[in-house]
Amino acid sequence: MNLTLSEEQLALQETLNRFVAKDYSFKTRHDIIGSATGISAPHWAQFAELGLLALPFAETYGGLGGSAVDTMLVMEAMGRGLMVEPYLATVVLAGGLLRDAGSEAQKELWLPQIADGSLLMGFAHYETGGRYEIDRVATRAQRTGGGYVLNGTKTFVLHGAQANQLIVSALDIHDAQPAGTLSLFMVDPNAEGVNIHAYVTQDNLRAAEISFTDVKLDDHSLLGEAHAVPALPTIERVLDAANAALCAEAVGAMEALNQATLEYLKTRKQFGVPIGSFQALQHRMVDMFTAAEQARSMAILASIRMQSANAAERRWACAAAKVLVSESARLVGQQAVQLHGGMGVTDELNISHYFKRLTAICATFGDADYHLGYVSDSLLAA
Amino acid sequence: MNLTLSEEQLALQETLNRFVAKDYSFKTRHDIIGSATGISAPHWAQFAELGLLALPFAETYGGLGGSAVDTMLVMEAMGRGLMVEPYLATVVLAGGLLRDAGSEAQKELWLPQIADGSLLMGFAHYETGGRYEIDRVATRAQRTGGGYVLNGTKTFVLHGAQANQLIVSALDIHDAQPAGTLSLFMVDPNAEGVNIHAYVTQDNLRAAEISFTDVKLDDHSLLGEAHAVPALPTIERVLDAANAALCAEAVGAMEALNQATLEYLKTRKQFGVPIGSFQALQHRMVDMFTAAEQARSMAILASIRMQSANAAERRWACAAAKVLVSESARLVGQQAVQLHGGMGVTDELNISHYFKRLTAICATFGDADYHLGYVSDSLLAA
Amino acid sequence: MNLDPSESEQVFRAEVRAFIERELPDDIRQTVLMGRELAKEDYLRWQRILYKRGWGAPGWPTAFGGTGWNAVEKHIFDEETTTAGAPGQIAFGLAMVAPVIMAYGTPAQQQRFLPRILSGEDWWCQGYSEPGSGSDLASLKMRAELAHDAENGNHYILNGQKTWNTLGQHADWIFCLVRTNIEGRPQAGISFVLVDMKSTGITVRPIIMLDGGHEINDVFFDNVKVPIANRIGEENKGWSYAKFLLGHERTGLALIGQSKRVLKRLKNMAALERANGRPLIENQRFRDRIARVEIDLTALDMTMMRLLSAGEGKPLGPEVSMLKIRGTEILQVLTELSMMACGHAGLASLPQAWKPGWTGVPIGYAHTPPMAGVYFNMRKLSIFGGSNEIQKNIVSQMILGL
Amino acid sequence: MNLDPSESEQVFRAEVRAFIERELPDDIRQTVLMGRELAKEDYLRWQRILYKRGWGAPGWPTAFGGTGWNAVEKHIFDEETTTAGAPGQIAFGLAMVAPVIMAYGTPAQQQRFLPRILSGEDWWCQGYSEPGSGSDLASLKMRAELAHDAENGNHYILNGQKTWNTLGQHADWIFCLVRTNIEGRPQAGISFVLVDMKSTGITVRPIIMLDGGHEINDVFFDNVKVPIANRIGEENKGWSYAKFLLGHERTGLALIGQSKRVLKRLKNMAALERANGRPLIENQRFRDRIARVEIDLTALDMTMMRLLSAGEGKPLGPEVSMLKIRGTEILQVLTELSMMACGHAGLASLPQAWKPGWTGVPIGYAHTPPMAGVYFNMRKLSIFGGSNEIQKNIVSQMILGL
Repeated sequence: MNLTLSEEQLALQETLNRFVAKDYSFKTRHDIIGSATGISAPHWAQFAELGLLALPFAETYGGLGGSAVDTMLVMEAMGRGLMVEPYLATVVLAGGLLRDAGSEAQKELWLPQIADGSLLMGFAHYETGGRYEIDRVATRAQRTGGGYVLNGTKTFVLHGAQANQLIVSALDIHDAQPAGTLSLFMVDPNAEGVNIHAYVTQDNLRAAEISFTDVKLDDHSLLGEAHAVPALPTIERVLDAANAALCAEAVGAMEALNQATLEYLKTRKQFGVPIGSFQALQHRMVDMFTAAEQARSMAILASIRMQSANAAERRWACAAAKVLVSESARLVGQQAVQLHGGMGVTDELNISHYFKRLTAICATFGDADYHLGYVSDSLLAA
Repeated sequence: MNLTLSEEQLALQETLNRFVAKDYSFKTRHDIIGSATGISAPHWAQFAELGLLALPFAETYGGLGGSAVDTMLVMEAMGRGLMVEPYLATVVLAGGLLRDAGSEAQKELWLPQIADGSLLMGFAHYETGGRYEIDRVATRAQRTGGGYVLNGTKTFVLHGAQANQLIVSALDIHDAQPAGTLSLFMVDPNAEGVNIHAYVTQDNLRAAEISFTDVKLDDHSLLGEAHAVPALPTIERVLDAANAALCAEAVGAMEALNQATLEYLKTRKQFGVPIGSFQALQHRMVDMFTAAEQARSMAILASIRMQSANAAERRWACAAAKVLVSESARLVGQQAVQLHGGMGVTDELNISHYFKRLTAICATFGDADYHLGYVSDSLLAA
Repeated sequence: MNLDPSESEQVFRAEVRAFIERELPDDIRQTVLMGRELAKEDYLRWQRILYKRGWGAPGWPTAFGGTGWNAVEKHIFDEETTTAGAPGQIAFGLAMVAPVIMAYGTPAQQQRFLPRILSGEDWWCQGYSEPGSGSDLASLKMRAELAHDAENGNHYILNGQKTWNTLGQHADWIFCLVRTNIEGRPQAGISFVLVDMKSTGITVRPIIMLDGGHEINDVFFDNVKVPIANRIGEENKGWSYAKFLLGHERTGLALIGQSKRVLKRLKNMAALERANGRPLIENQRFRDRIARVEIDLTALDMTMMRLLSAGEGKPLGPEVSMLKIRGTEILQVLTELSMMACGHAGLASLPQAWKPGWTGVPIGYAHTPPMAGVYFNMRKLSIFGGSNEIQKNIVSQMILGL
Repeated sequence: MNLDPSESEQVFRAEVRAFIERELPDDIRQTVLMGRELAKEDYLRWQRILYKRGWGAPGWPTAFGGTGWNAVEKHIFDEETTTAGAPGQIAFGLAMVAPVIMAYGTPAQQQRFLPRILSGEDWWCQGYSEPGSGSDLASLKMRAELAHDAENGNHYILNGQKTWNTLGQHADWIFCLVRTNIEGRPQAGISFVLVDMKSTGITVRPIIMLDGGHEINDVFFDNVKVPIANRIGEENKGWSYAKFLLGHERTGLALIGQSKRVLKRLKNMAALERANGRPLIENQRFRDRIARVEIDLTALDMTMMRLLSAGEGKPLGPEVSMLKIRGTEILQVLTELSMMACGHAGLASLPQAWKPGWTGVPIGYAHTPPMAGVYFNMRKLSIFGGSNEIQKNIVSQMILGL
C-alpha cells in the first residue's frame, strides 16, 4: 500500500497549482465563460504545453503513459480553478474511448491530435426517454454499401458544439442483425444532417443536443476493428473514468470552498467577534472538512480502481465514490453558501460558482441515487 | 378546524398527568417491571376506576363512547409515565377488534369486562417468515363438526402471557374453501394445545411467542357473524389504531425526555458554565424540540384520521405519522442520551428507559421503512 | 379535535377560491406555476385586482382599509392564493413598513403613505442591512445628520450604504434604519426614516444573484436630504420600531402554500420524466424522497394549524422561528428534488426560458428550464429574513430558555 | 498510488492471520462474533496467548518487551485480530498507564509494573472522571493528603469518588488523578498515582448500563493509603502526564476492524431474515441502508490508510478526532441496522442468551438476541473517551484553527 504521490506526481500537482493560481483567476474565468465558445484556446494550448492533454495516452501516440491517478490530479485542479475547458469531454471521454477501443489506425490518427491540443472532441451518448442508464441507445447506424447512415438524437453532449470530432454511440444495423449491435462511430460534426443545438449549462460549461438525420458515415467510422471488442463494456469503463474524474474535480472544488469558508469564518465579524467563534458554525465547518476528507479518500479509491482488471471492482469503487462525493459535495456546497450568508447567493463571489459546479457534478453521468443502485444491487450478487 | 382539546379532554389530560406524577414514579415502575407478570393489578384497577379502559367503547357495552383523540391522550400519558400496563394490547388492539368486528353477543360478553378491568386480552397475529406485513397468516382453523381445530404459531404477541383471552388471526378452512378465509377467533389461552413462551422485551414490556397445536374451538369462537365483514380491513384498521396510539405514546415519551434534557442542560456545569450555554448543544436541543413538535402534529393527525370513513386517508395518515414519529423518536432518544453524557447510558436514570421504549416503538407494528413504503406507493395510485 | 372546516371557514375558503378562479389572470398564473420570472407590472396588476375587491391588505385592520381577517383567515387566503399560482404580495410596504406607520406614525404620515401602499401606487423597499451589519443589525453605520436650509427646512442628510435590498429597482420609497447618534449603546442611536427613492444622491446598484436574476441591490446614499417629517416616531428610538417590524415580518415564513404548489408540480414532473423508459415516479428511490418530504410538509402544515387553533386568531409567538426553519428547509428540499427530477436536462441554462411568453424549445420538458435556477435561488431562504442559525438562537432563548 | 500491500506488509498480514487461525480459541471467537459477553478469563487467555508469541504489547517499544511495530503494522494487527473475532486487549494497562510509566516512571516503577501488564498478571483500570468532572476533567476534586506513619512511611491518604470506571471489578490496580493542591489553577494541583485495588478503603459499586450489563463502576476511596513511591513523576505535575496519556489513548478509535466485523455479520443476517417471505436483503430500502454505510466505512478505511501512508509509520495527529467521530457514527449505524434487521424478534430481551455457552431457543435467529442490547450499549461510543462534541472542538481548534 502506498497512498502518497510520486515525485513526478508532486511536480505535476505543483505545476497545476501554479497554473490555477497564476493563469486562471476568477476574472479570467469570467471572461472565458462570457465568450462565444465558452472555452479558452490559449489556455488549452497551455494545457497541451504542460503535457496535460497527452497524459493518459501511450508514448506511441504522442502520449505520456500516465495513470488514472495523474488524471485525478488534473481534474482536482480543474475543480480548484473552476476551469471550464473540455478536458473531460476530449481527454477522458473521447480520448479514453479511442485509447480503449480504437483501431491502431484510429489511435495513430487521432490521439496525437488530442495530445498536442489541436483536436477537441465530444462523446454523444445519452438519449431522451432515459435518465442515467448507460445502455439505452436507440440511435441507428444502418449499414449501406460503402458505410452507414446515422439517425437519432443525443442529449447532454458535453462541449458538443466545440468539438472537431464526435464519437457517437449507435446500433450497428444490417440485414443479418436487424436489432443492431451497440457500437461507437467517429462523426464529423460538420457533416450534412448533423444538427447541433448548443447551450450554456447551469455551471457555465457548454453542452449540446445533437440530432443526426441521414448522416452518411464511411466504413472507417466504426470505432475499433469490426466489433472485435463489444462496445458496452468500453462505454461503462469510460463512464467510470468520467465519474472518477468528476469525483476528483469535486474534491478540488470542495477544498477551495472549505478554504474560502474557513477564511470567511475567521475574518467576518458580527456582534464584535469573528463568526467562527460560534460553536454551531465551528462544528458545521468540522462536518464540511470531514466530508471533504472522506470524499478525497473515495476519489483516490476510484482512481486506483480504474486501473483494476476486475470490472466489478472498478465499477463498485466508481459508483461508491460518486455516491459519497455527491453527498459531500451537497453538504459542502450548500453550507459554504449558508455560512457566507447573503454574499453566498450572489454571482459576484466565486462561492456560488463552486456551489453550482458541485451541484452539476452531482447530476452528471448518474446522481447519487443512480450509483447507490449499483452498490446496493451488488449486495445481491454477493 | 379545531385542534384544541374539549373541556372533557382537558380534564382527562389533567387526571392522567396527576396519575402519572402521583402514582407512577420511576421507582414504582421499577418494582412493576421486576415483578413476575410485569404489570400492576392495582394500577390497572385505577385505570378502570378512571374510566380509561371504558373510553373507546359504546355506552351499551359499559363504555364511555370516547374518540381516538381520547385514546391519544391516554397513550401520551403512557409514554410520559413509561407505563407498562397492557392498554395497547387489551383496549386498543383486542378491544378495537371486538368493537369493530365482534357480534352483538361477543361485544355484550367481553367489552364490559375490558371496561371494568377484569379482562386482559392479547392479539396474536404476526408470524415468522414475514416482517411487518399485515396479511401473512398461515395459521389454520380447520372447520370440524362443531367448531374448529387451530394450528399455527404466532410471534410478538404483546402481553400474550398476561391475557385472559386471545384474539387469533387464522385461515378459516373448510372443504368448500380449501385455501381458507382470513378470520379472527377468540381463544382461551388456557385451552389444551396452547403453548406460551413468554419473555420480557428490551423496553421491559412483556410479550410472547404462542403456538397452537390442535386447539379445539367452538362455533362461537369466530369473531363476528360468519364473515359478514372481511377480517383483513378490520385488522388493518386496528393496526392503524395501534400505530396511532404508539405515535401518541412516543410523543409523551419525547416530551418527557426533552424536558429532562433541557433541565440537564441548564443545571449540569462543565468548565464553570451550564453546558446549555454551548451553542452546538443549544441548536441540538432546538432540533429535538422541533422534532417533538412535528411528531405531536402527526400523532394528532393520525388520531383524527382514525375517525375517517375513508380507509385510504386513514391508512395514509397513520403510516405517515409512524414515519415521522419514528424519525423524531430516533433523534430525540439518541440525542437525549448523548447530551446526558455517561449518565445517559446507565440503567439508573429514566433517560435510557425512555430511549429504549422509543426505540421499541419504532420497531413495533412496522418500522419507518415499512410505513414509508405505504406512503410512497400511494404516490403511484394518485 | 377535528380538521373539518367550520361553516364560516368553509364559506370563506370558497369565496377566496371563486375570486381567484375569476380574477387571477391566466398569464400570471402560468408564469408562477412554471417557476418563471414575474415582471413588476404582474405584481401591480394583481395588487390592483385585490385592492378593487377590498382585499388589498389582508393583514391590516379595517380602520386603515384592511380586511381585518384573523390569523386563520389570513392563512386560508395565503394558502389559496399561493397554491393557485397568484404572485406573492410585496411585503415591504404592506407587511413591514405599514404596521410601523400604523403603530408609530403621525396621522399625517398615515394618511400620506398607507392608502398608496394599499392601492399599489407606491412600491416600498427595505433599507436595514449594511455590508458589515447582517445578523448583527444594531451595528449599522449609515449616518443621518440634522441640517437646515431654506429649501428643505429641517432635514437629515444621509450618507452610507444599504445592501440586500430586495427589488429596490422597482421601488418608489425605502424605509431605512440610520444612525443619528454614535455615542452609547449602538441600539440607542438609531432612527427610522422614510426616503423617497427619487431623491437626489440615491444610486441603486444591482447585485446579480447566483441564478443570474436581479432581485437584490446595493443602495448608496450620497448626501441624500430627507425631510424631518419623514422620520417615524422619536429620534434615536428607531431600534424599537425596527424590532416591532421584525415581529411583523414573520407571517407566511413557513411557506406552506409555496411548498404545496411546488410539491404538486414535482408530482406532475415525476409522472412525465422518464427513468429507463418508465415514469420516474416508478423509481422507488426517487418516489421515497417525494413521500418523505410530503410527510414533513404535512407535519408542518398540521403544526401551523395547531398553533393557529391554539392562538384563537392571534398572531403567533416565537414558535414562528421553528416554522421558518422547517418551512425553508422543506421548500429547499422540494426545489432540490425538482431539479434532480430533470436529470441531465436540468443542467441546461436557458435564462430566456424563464421569461413569461417564451416560446422556444426547452431542453427536457416544458417544466425543466427554471428548475435548477429556482433551486439555486432558494438557498437564500435559510439566509435572508434572519438566517436559520439566528432562528435557532431565538427558539433556544425565547422558547427553551437556554 | 496503489492499494497493493508491500511485500513486507503481505508477509506480516499472512503471519498474523495464520497465528490467529492457529491460536485464537474457537469458543472465544464465537462469543465475539455473535456479540455475546466475554468473561474476564477470556480476555486473560487471549492476552497470555499473545504474550507467549511475543505480541503481548503491539504498541510498546521492544526495550520494554513490546513488538516495536510501526503504525501500519499495528493497524494490520488490529484489523486482523478484530475482524477474526479476537477480544480487544484491555487498553487501561497496555495503552494508557504503561506509556506514562515508560515516559515518566522511575526504573523501579517500570520494573515493577510493566512486565505484569505485558503478561496479563495485572489488570488495570482508570480513575480519571468524577461525578462533577467529565469533559472538564481538570475540575476533579478527589483529595490526596500527605501523611506519615510507621507502618506506611510517607504516603498519601485518598478520599473521594471516581466514576465511569470501566471493568474495575476485574482490576488489580487503578491509576488515579488526585488533587494534591487546592490553590491556584486547577490543572496545577493534580498528581498521578497508582493504587492497589486491594487497599483498605476502596469500594467498587457497579453502575448497570442501559443494556443491563455491568461494565462500569463508581469507585469510592475512604482514607485509602497509597505509598508515595506509587506517585508518577512530580507532585502537582499530574496534569501533564494525564494529557500525555490521553494522546496515547486514541489508537484504534476509528473502530474500523469492529465495523467490518459487524458489517459482515449484518450482511449474513440480511440474507437469513425474511421480509414478506423473501430474504430481507431483497428489500431495496434496507439494502440501500447497508450499501450506504458500507460506502461510509470504505471511505473511513481509505482515510485511515491515507493518513498512515502519509505519516510513514508515525503516530497520527489531531486527525484522529475526525476518525473517532466518523468511526463511532458508523459503528453506531451498523449496530442500529443490525437491530432493525431483526424486526419484532429483536424486541425480545434474553440476557441469558448473551452468555457464552447458552443453548436455549432464541426468539428469531441465533444472531438475534444480543442485537438490540449491542445497539443500546454502543451509544456510549460517542460519549466515552472524549465525546464527539469534544472531538469536534479539537478538530475545530487544532486543525481548522477556529
